[in-house]
This record gives sequence, structure tokens and C-alpha cells, in this order.
Amino acid sequence: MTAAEMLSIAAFREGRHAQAFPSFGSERTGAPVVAFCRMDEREIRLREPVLEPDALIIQDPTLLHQVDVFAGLGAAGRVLINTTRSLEQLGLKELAGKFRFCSVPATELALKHVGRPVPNAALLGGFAAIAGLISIDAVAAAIREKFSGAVADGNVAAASAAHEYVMREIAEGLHA
Amino acid sequence: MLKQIEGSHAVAEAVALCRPEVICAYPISPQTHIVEGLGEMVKSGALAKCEFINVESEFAAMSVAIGASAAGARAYTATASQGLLFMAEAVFNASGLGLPIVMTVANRAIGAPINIWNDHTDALSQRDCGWIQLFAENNQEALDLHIQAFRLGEELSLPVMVCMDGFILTHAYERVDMPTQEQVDAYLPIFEPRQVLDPSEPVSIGAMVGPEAFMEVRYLAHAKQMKALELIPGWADEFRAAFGRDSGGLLHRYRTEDADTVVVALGSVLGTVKDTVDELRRDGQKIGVLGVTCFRPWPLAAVREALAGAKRVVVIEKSLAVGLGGIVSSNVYNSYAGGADAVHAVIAGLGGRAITRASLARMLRDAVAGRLEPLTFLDLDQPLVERALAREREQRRSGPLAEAILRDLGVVAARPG
Amino acid sequence: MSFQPVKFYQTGTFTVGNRLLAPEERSVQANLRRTNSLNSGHRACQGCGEALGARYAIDAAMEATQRQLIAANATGCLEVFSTPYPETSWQIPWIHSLFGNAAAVATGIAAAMRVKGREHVRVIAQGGDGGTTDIGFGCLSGMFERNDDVLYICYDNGAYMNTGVQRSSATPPAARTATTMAVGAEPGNVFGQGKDLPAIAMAHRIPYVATATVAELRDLEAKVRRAMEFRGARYIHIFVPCPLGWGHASDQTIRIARLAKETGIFPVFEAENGEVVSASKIRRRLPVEEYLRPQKRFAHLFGKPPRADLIARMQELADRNIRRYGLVDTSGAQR
Amino acid sequence: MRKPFAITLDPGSSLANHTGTWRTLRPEYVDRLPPCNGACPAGENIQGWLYHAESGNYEAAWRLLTQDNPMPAVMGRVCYHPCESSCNRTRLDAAVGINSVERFLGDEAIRHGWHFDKPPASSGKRVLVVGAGPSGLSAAYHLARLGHAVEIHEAGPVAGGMMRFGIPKYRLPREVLEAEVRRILALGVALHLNSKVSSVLESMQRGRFDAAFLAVGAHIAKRAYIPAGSAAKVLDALSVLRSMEGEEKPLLGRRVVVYGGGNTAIDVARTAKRLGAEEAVIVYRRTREKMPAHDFEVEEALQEGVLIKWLSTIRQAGDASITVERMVLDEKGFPQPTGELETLAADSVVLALGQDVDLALLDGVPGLEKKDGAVQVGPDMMTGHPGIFAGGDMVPAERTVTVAIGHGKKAARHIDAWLRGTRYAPPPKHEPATFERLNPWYYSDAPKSVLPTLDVVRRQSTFDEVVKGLDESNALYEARRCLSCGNCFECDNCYGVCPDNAVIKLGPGKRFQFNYDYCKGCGLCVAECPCGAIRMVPEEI
Repeated sequence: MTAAEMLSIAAFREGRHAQAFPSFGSERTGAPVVAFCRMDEREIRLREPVLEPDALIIQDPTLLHQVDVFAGLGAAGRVLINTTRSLEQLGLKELAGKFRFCSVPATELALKHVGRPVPNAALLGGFAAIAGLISIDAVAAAIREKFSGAVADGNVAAASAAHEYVMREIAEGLHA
Repeated sequence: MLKQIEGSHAVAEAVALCRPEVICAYPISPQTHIVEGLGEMVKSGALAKCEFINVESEFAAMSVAIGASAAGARAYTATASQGLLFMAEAVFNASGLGLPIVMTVANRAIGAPINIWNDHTDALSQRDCGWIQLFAENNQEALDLHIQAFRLGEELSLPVMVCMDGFILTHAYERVDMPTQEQVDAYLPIFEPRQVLDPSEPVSIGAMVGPEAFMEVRYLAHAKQMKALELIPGWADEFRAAFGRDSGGLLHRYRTEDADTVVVALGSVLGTVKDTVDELRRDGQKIGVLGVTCFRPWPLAAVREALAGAKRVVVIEKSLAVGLGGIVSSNVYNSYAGGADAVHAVIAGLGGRAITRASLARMLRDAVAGRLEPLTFLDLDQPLVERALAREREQRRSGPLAEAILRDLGVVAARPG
Repeated sequence: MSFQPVKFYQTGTFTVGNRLLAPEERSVQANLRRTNSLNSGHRACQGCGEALGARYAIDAAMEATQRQLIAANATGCLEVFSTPYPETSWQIPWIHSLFGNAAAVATGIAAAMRVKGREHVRVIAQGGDGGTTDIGFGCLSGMFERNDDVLYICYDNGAYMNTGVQRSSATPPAARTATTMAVGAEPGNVFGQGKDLPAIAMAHRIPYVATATVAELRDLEAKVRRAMEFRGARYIHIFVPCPLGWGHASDQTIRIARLAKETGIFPVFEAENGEVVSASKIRRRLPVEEYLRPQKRFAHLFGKPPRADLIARMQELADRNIRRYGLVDTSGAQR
Repeated sequence: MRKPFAITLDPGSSLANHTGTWRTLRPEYVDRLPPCNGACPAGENIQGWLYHAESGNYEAAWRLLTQDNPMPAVMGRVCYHPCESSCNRTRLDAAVGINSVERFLGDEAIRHGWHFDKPPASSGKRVLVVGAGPSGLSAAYHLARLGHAVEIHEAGPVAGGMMRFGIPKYRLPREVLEAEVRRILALGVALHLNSKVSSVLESMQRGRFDAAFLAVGAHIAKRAYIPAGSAAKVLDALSVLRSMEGEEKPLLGRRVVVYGGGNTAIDVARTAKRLGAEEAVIVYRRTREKMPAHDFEVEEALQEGVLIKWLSTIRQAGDASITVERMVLDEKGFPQPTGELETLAADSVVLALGQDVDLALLDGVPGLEKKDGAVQVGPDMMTGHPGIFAGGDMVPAERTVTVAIGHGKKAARHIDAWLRGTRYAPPPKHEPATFERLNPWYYSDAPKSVLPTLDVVRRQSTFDEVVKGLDESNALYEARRCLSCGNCFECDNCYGVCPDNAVIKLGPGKRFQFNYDYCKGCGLCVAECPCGAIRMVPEEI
């Protein structure tokens, strides 16, 4: 959920309207969750869940085969996966042509910069890179709104690192 | 000041700006974040001159609020669902005693089966409790309505229930314009209780009233709510003047001017409905939307006037009067000159079932085409209920209905909507 | 020569007052300028113990707080007979909300006073045994646990008198009520485990808990005065006979209360922070029959055949109280 | 405050609801007759004066007391106090020490020299009182206070009668007696000593008296025939006691036998002890239970070493011994001779067999009736002869100082009425305040304070007063043990226990009033009134 929140804050900081909300469950820590974020230039009135996402951020690839996470994702939809492994390893080879995949070792980056396996900030940094909707600065600002002090710095660092990682990934054009 | 924050925290901040003096808190989803936010503000001192009391039940929460309000303090609490039902006795009592308590209801379904997700069954179950009931369309209106609620309640000496959709609004991050303390202070005067417990002027509040006067007491309660109908629009205008926003009032009209079909609804679903209506308008359908902000008192005249030109009315409601059908629609019937058969009740979104543009559009097209039943259940899994009913028919003792349905459904899906 | 330092043999320490007493030694009720907080014209039955107890307690509280007092009242006889529209008998700021929420309403009032910086205004919640030990129990316990600055007073007449004498969790064993009739092998109320509310209050470790009866006014007043010296949650449980529900003559109300104490059926004591600090000794110990016999609700114990077995069990309860609270003075000193 | 209709009400508005209409019985404050007052031969308002004593107002107490009895100091010593025997407090612990409080008040009065109020305007009537004994003095006192001119004619050399000649010093110090007599005379009563009235009519005529009260007492010792040797020393009790007042004390010897069973017999025996007798033996024909003497006196006598020979009569008296015969009581309780004889050593025999009245002064008074040696009087104390009244030991009644003083008061009231040509009608008596009417719970336990008594040794050798009085602290204590039976003492119980605030407190000394507008007639005030001063009466409907 935090990721969606921060994404909406980042968008807000860039003068957009944004709406973030969870798939309302009584979430327990670690349990699988889905959260949504809409961004628009105009006021967002729509309250239905995001059924046809333009982009998908997958925090935990181990869930890939439990729920059909790709449902509704439009053609050439962007997908950012938190992983160090390749699409083959993830068993997503056949989808490679269908969507535009990027991966980022968000958890590792988090461990490196924050000291804890909290991939959200890194994923947002990566998302800023693939979507081009929001700047890494907005992401940093959003992070600093949610966190403060060392935690904020760590998360910002992780986000920046992820951003660079994905930019390079795109530049190298290797769509795993 | 513009902010991108969670609905609950927006409401918490707005309530704090109203300088409440006693806040009673008892946890129940999805209201919890609101009182959590307020609790932190009181502890940190950000909200001074305020007593935050962790009570042992919703019944106690409302009771503490009653005591505080009767003693002249501005009192606030929040609840939802089962919690509202558990405090029901005190809810009626607060309005009976004419105590201007403000309460947020983060609308949620009522069990059994237990369900934490959103619908309006809780608030509508209390529609006759004598409180003013306001429904927020989005988080901006939710926080604005709280500021108006204190003004409204205290001027009329009536309690006010601000209803906002659980999770859909309470847990949604979106942009809100948070007013300044100065703005709120200017709009909301110091609480001057109409009656107060004070040793310097002792009175007995809450006498036993017998047949000789009870009817009159009830009549006066009704008259007071009717008075609210006259005053609310004015206060909304004042609010617009002070805050530059259209929040509150009795109704919100959207593209109803030339509409043959008017969709009536309460709360957050209005946003989705409006998007859907825009879509249908592009296809040339003459459809408008009537959002009911003030459900109690029921703005009969205003609704009648708003529906005057409509050929048909579709009421989308997130509650079900089991054995009758629509609750809001029953209120609409007698406010619509066109006759009951032109009013369609559409029960939707019970227990958090997502209300999608697609379903709404389909349903509205049916309505326009005259294919819509007087009572419809949006996105009902027809085959499933058929199977359940069939099972009912063959064996009388088939166990709890919910269980049976889940068996058919296979798993409890944590799927979106 | 035997000369005891007793003040007034003629009045002892037992009467309401006496012309010979110095003003500071007079009880509040003896005072010409007592508040009559519960004033004349109320609709209580003849000889109502609750009406008496309520005036005693509230007048004492008014005295102790220089009349800076607000009361919340649970539904019940006291509420109904004191405030039927268009008349109220209360001279103090008073509110009735519901049956089960008096303690919570009082909490709200106390919070309002605190937030307004008017903590010199003290708050009392009061109710019958039904509103206290049954339906209001949750709110009461919550108020105790938060240690809100409220004095809760329970007027215990051992049944739902307002609705026609139905059994409450404070109804004594073997007592006949409308819902525990005196028929069958175990006539009257069950010999249950009991619901000792003063003890439950003490278990909350609140600053002050006390019991009293309408038979000992000075003791009752002293306890209300003491209660008002504390801040936080306080509880006083007052034993108030009900001529109607108990089936005794209207002029026997005080005598019955006296017998309850003198037999040990109702222990009179004080506790601070969960510890018993004093117990009012039995002056002339009597067998429980003396207490039971004058009450029709126990008549079946003395019928044909008499139920000596049940009376013996009642005696055991009294003896247990006497043991537990040391109600019989062994030092032999007398008041 | 803009109060919402019906839900919020003004304080105390229920005063408009007059619950008095529920009542079927109504309480009423009453005064009931306390047993002490009922039992007092002098008709003292004991509860009344104790009420003042309780509050430490001793003078007010004394003034109320002396409205009935002018001699509390004497009474507080010699009265056999039937009030205490009838005291309701005996049912709780011990009777209130009424007698000792009375004595304390009497002594206080003497100590402070309190005086009686002077009589109002004189009536112009003259009353002759014959005899300066308790009865005569009492009558004189009351008559004087009623405004009549009173002359006492006393045959003896000093005033006091039996109080002086019949009661030993150790029971009634003479200065006390004289002080109280003086106070009566100070009212203007003329006392003529050594002036024996031989014919009452004559004296009345000579003195131009409008009425007379005869109270000459009974002074002629009864004699029984006892065969006695020439040397035998046989005296009578009265002359022995009387001679105690004179210069030379009677010579009774080392071994004294007293014959009789009354208080006089005890007095003589105790006197003999004090005069130095080694042995003082009382010979009495019946048992202790049957003995007319008051038991506490018998007890004191025994403590002092007086011996008592029960069930014995004296057959014969010799010069140094007497012969007694043992008796047995028959089924009727009468002593019957057994023939068993026994000899006792005795230097003297004192006969204490009672006294007769000297009725000589009444000879030739028309209409006047005598019977078994006494003057017959009506309930108004008047003899058969109009204007001549009589009382004390010379009329048929118990012969005690208290009864005599009572006679004096009663006679005085009737004489006064007679002089005014009316009849005195005593006010109707209140219903008795029985123990059952009380609620004793409210009285704390407080046993009677024990009076200090002289140690026995000193008693036997001297004539010092045996019983010492109370000091103020324990007099107050004793007074406050009074239960105030049947009379409100303002304990505020009714005011406090009324569930309907229907009792109005009128303030100290003013008692209470019922507010029948609100009284529901529950009766709690009656049940909880400690002293039974409220009653319930049916409402007339």
C-alpha cells in the first residue's frame, strides 16, 4: 500500500490529480495485497478498482502464479518486477512479447541502503524510470514526506539507485 | 492548503480544526484511522484543550459523548457497522435529548455474515434515529461536511452523522484542500449549548414523558429537522463563500437539466456514476445525476423539484431493506410525481462489491431501453443464487446460506471487488 | 468510678442529630439548611429506602463539594419517581440518559469539566442494582479501569423494582421475585456464586470503595465525604430496602437495613486502592432469621414445611461475611 | 437556557405534587408520661428537669424540679426513689441515677444560693399549717408561692419533723436540711417553734386563718408487751433517734438488740453501731423478703456489721439478756411460734415497732372522721371538716418523706382552689411511655455511674454522710443516660429519616412539625423515634 500512497504523493507533487487505494482487505503483515493508483490531469471521480492498468508493479514475484496479476493489463503495458532473476527463471517467457518488462533488485537495494527488505521506495524509483510520468525528484520528495531522517535518506538512495538501474536497463534495451 | 492524504486523516485534521473538546474512541474498521489520527494530535498537544477517551464499547462512546455534550463540551466520535448498531440505543437518546454531537460513520456492511467492506446498511439502519445524516461524495466533501456538521448541529441542537464510504473514501489517498484554522474559526462559532448541566443553574435533563406529552415531543423533533431543511442550503452557501467550494447542501445535481433519466445515489459511488453518465451522454443519452447529500432530513421538495422533468428515475443504493427492496428508493417514490413504476431500485455494492462503470453503463442502457426491473441487484451472480435456491427447495435444512454460497464459490477471494 | 468518654448516651452516635451536639458534630441531615437534593413531591412508594438513600448520599456530596455537583442517573425507580414530566424532584444538575450508561455519561461530564478547567465541579453517577450490576456493568467497569473522576453510587434493593420486582444479579439467594417464584424444590432465587460488586470494584484497584446502609446515616455520610476527598473512580454501594419488593411494612425500611448489617448479611466496610481499611462492627449480633422473617420475599422459608436447610445456607453466607471482614468486635469495646 | 419542551425541567418543581394525599395514617407528635414521673410520689416532672440537666443548665433543671418539690437536696438523700425502680432504662442496663442527680441539683442550689421566685400578688388569705415536717413545709411552700400568707406551728424546737428526728445524720446532714428549710421560710412563711396546737379550731379562730393544713406526723412509738425484769433497759426507737439530736447521747451499752423490721429499726441499729456498740442485733419475726425496710439499707447495715436474727420474737427481757422464740411462716406467710427458745446477751432492747399519730388536736372538730389511728381525707386531702386539710404520716398512706411532700403539694393546690371558691382539677395524665414504645437502638450503652461510698470502717465509727454525691461530670453523664421516654429530645431522627422531607425542623428547643402536604404516612418517623414521641393515627376520610 505504501508504494501506491507514495506514488500518488509523487504525482500530486507534480501537480497531477492522483488517487491511491488498497484492495480493501483486513491486511495482515506479509499477506498478499493489491493496491491501486490512478494519475490524471483532471479530477479523478472514478471509484472502481483499477481493472485495466497501464502499468503493473510486482513487489513479490512468488505470487505470480497464485493470482492472475496480468488480468486487464493492456497491450504493451509496462511491468516492473522486483527480482534479480530473468523472465525465463520466473516462467514468464511467453509473456515477453505481450508486455514491456523491466526488473529491478529492489529488495537488495533496500537492504543495501535502508538496511531492511523494504522494496517500495526502490520500486518507485524504478517506476519513475519506466513510466516517465513522474520524476525521480518527485519520488524522493514523496519518500521524504512519508519518512524522515536516516530512513528517508536510505529510501531516497535506494530509489535513486533503482532509477539509475532501470534507466541503464532501458538504455541497454535488454528486455530480459 | 492542498494535500495528498488519506481520507481518514483528512477528516481527522478537519475535526481537529473544529476544536472538539471531548473525543470518544473505540476501534472498528474502517473508521479506526480517524480516531487514531485525532488521538495522536491530542497526545502530541497539536490538538489542545481536548479530552481523548478510549472507551470500552461503542455504546460507551456515544454515552460519554452524551455526557460531555450535556455538560457543554463539543463532543465527537466515529464508528461503523456493528459499532453503530451496538450504540443504537444511545444514538436515539442523543437526538432525543437534543445534544449536538458529531459522529463520523465510515459506512460498512452489517453481519452476519461478518463483512468489513463498504455499503450503507449501517447508516440507513439508523435513518429514523433523529440525527441529521449527511453523505460525502469524496474526501474533500467528507472533511467539509464535518466542519458544517458542528455548525449545523449546534445551531439546531441536534446530533449530526457524517457518512463516508468505508475504505473507498476512508482509506483512499487523494487531493484535498485543507482549510486553515482561521477559516474554520470564522465559520464555526464557539459552542453555546442550548441546555447545559451546571451547578449555577441546575436543571433535570431527560425526564420521563408520558402519553400526555410524548407525541408533542416527537412532533417538535420532526419540526426541528424540517427546520434544518430550510437552513442547510443557506449554510452551504455561506460555506461556499468562506471556503470557495461547493460542499454539503441538500443535493448535488449533475447534468439533470434536460435529463429524461436521473440517477439518484448517495456517497462515493456518485463519482463513478458521473463518469458513466458522461460516457452515455457522449452516446446521446439524456441522463443526469442527483446526489443526495442530506438523507435525513429527507429533502422531499428539493428532490421532487430535481426530478420534475425526468421520465424515469434510477436509484442506486448500497443497502437493502430485506423483504422490501430499496430504502432510498422508497424515499424517492413519494418525492417523484412520475409515479412509483417509473422509479427503479438498483441494489449495488453490498459488502464491498465493486461498482464498475461497465456494469453501471449496461444497467443504465437497460433502463433507458425500458428493460430495467423495478428492483435489480447489480452484478448479482445469478447462477449461484439459483443453485442456492434450488438447494433450499430440495432440502429444507441446508445449513447457513453464507456457507453454502462460499462452497459454490470455492475460495474466499481476496480479489479486487 | 466507671465513666466512659461517650458523648451522648441519650443519642449516642446513632441518631441523626441532637440539640446538644456542637454544629460540627451534626450530620448533614440534621442541618436546617440541608439541600434536600431529592425534594418533596417525588413519587416513590411509602417508606422507600432508595429515596432516603439518595437524599442522604447526594446531600452529603453537595455538602462535601460546596454544592458543585452534577449527577447522571441510570434508568430505574429512582429516575422514574423523581422526574416524571412535568415535575422533577432534583435540586441539582441532573441527567438521565439510559439504563446501562450512567457511568459513561458521568465520564463524559467529568471530561467536559476537566477540559473546561472546572474540576471543582464533581460528578456522581447513580443507579439501582440492575443498572449497576447487570446492564450498566460494562460502562461501570470501563469507568473504573480508566479511573475517571466519578463517584458511582449503587442503591441496591436486590431486584428490578421499577419493572415489577424481577430478579437481578444482586438478588439474594432464596429470595422470591417475579422471575424467581417461591415454588418447587429450590424456591426463590438460586444459590449462585453471587456477584459481589464492591469486591469487583476493589479488584479494579480504584482509590475508594465503600458499602453503607440507610440504617447508619452518619456512617453513610462519612463515606460520601471520604469519597469526595479522592480524585478518580470511586464506588459506594448502599443497601436500600424496598417495602414493595421485599414485602415488609413501610415503616420497617430502616430496621430491615439495620438487621441486614447486624446479622452480617450485608457487610459494611471501606476499601482504599483495593485494600479493606475498615469494617463497621456488628453492635448486637443476630441470627439471619431476624432479618429474613419480616420479609415476605423470604416467607416460604418459614412456611409449611419450614426450610431450615435454606436458612442455614443463608446463615453460612452471613458467617462468611463476618469472618471475611471481621465484623464481630473481639476487643469487646462498644460504641 | 432555552430548555427543550418536557425533556428538561426546572429544579425542585415536584413541590407542586402534594403527595400527602396518598396518606391513610398520619403521624402526630405526642408527649407520653415517662414511668419515672408516673411513679414519683411528689409528682416531680423528672424527665423534664433531666432534659435541662442534660444540657448542663442546672439552674433551669432545679427550678423545674422545685415547682413540685422544694427540697431536692433532702429528697436526693432520703427518697427511696420509686422513679428509678420504674425507669425504662433498667431494661437496657441500669436505671438512670435520678436520685443522685436530684441531690446534685439540690446541692448546687445551696452552693450557689439560688432562691425561689417571690410569690405574685398576695391573695389576702391566711393558712395555718400545723407541723414543720416534710408535708407541712411542702404545703407551706406551695401555698406561699400561690400568694397565700402561711404560718407554720411546730410543737418541737426545730423544723424538719421526721427528717430531723427520724433520719440519722449519716443519711441526712442537718445543714442540708436547714438550708432548704431556710429557703422555704425566705418566701415569707412564718414558722412558730415550740407552739403546740392543742385545738385546731381554736388556733384557726385565734389566728383568723381561712384554712388549715394538718401535718403533725406520727410520733407516738407503738409498744408491745414484753415481760421485763426491773433492771431491763427497754427503750423506743424514736426517743433514741430523737435524743441523738440532743446534748447527751443515749446510753445503749455494748450489746444492743433492736426489735422490728422497718427502716427505723435499721436506722437505730446503725446508730447504735456508731455509738460504739460491739453488737447491734436486729430481731425480726419474719424473713428478709418480708422485711419492710428497703433492701439497700439492710445491705449497708449488714456491711457495717449489724446482725439480723430472722424469724424470731422477743419472749422476755432480762437485765443482761433476752429470750427469743424461733418462728416459722405458715402457708399464708404469717409467723407462727415454735416454742424453741434461745437466749441472747443484751445490754438494752430498742423497740422499733412503728408509730401512732397524736390526734388530740382534732378533738371536737365536727364532721372530721378518724379511723385506725389516722385522719380520713378525701382525694382533695380535705378532712370531713370544710377548710381543714391533712396529709403526711397522719393520714392513711405510705409513711415516707416523699409521700409527705407529695401530700403537701396536692393539699396546697386544693386549699388554694378552696380558698378561691373553686375546685382544683388535676390535668389529665398522658398515656404511659412504655418500654415497647421506645427504639432503644439509638441509645448507646452507658452503665449507671456508681456513687462513691465511704469505706465501711469510717462509717461504723462516725456519723459522716455515707453516700457521697456526684460531681458535675458524672452528674451530667447520669442525666444524659435518660432516655427521655415519651418526650421529644430533638435527636433529629424524624427530620432525617423521612423519605419525603415532610418534617419541618423548628430549631433548638422548638421541636418539629409535620408537613402534611408531602407526608405519605409511611410511619418511618414513628418506628425510628428513639423515645416514642410520635404516634400514627388513622386519617379521617
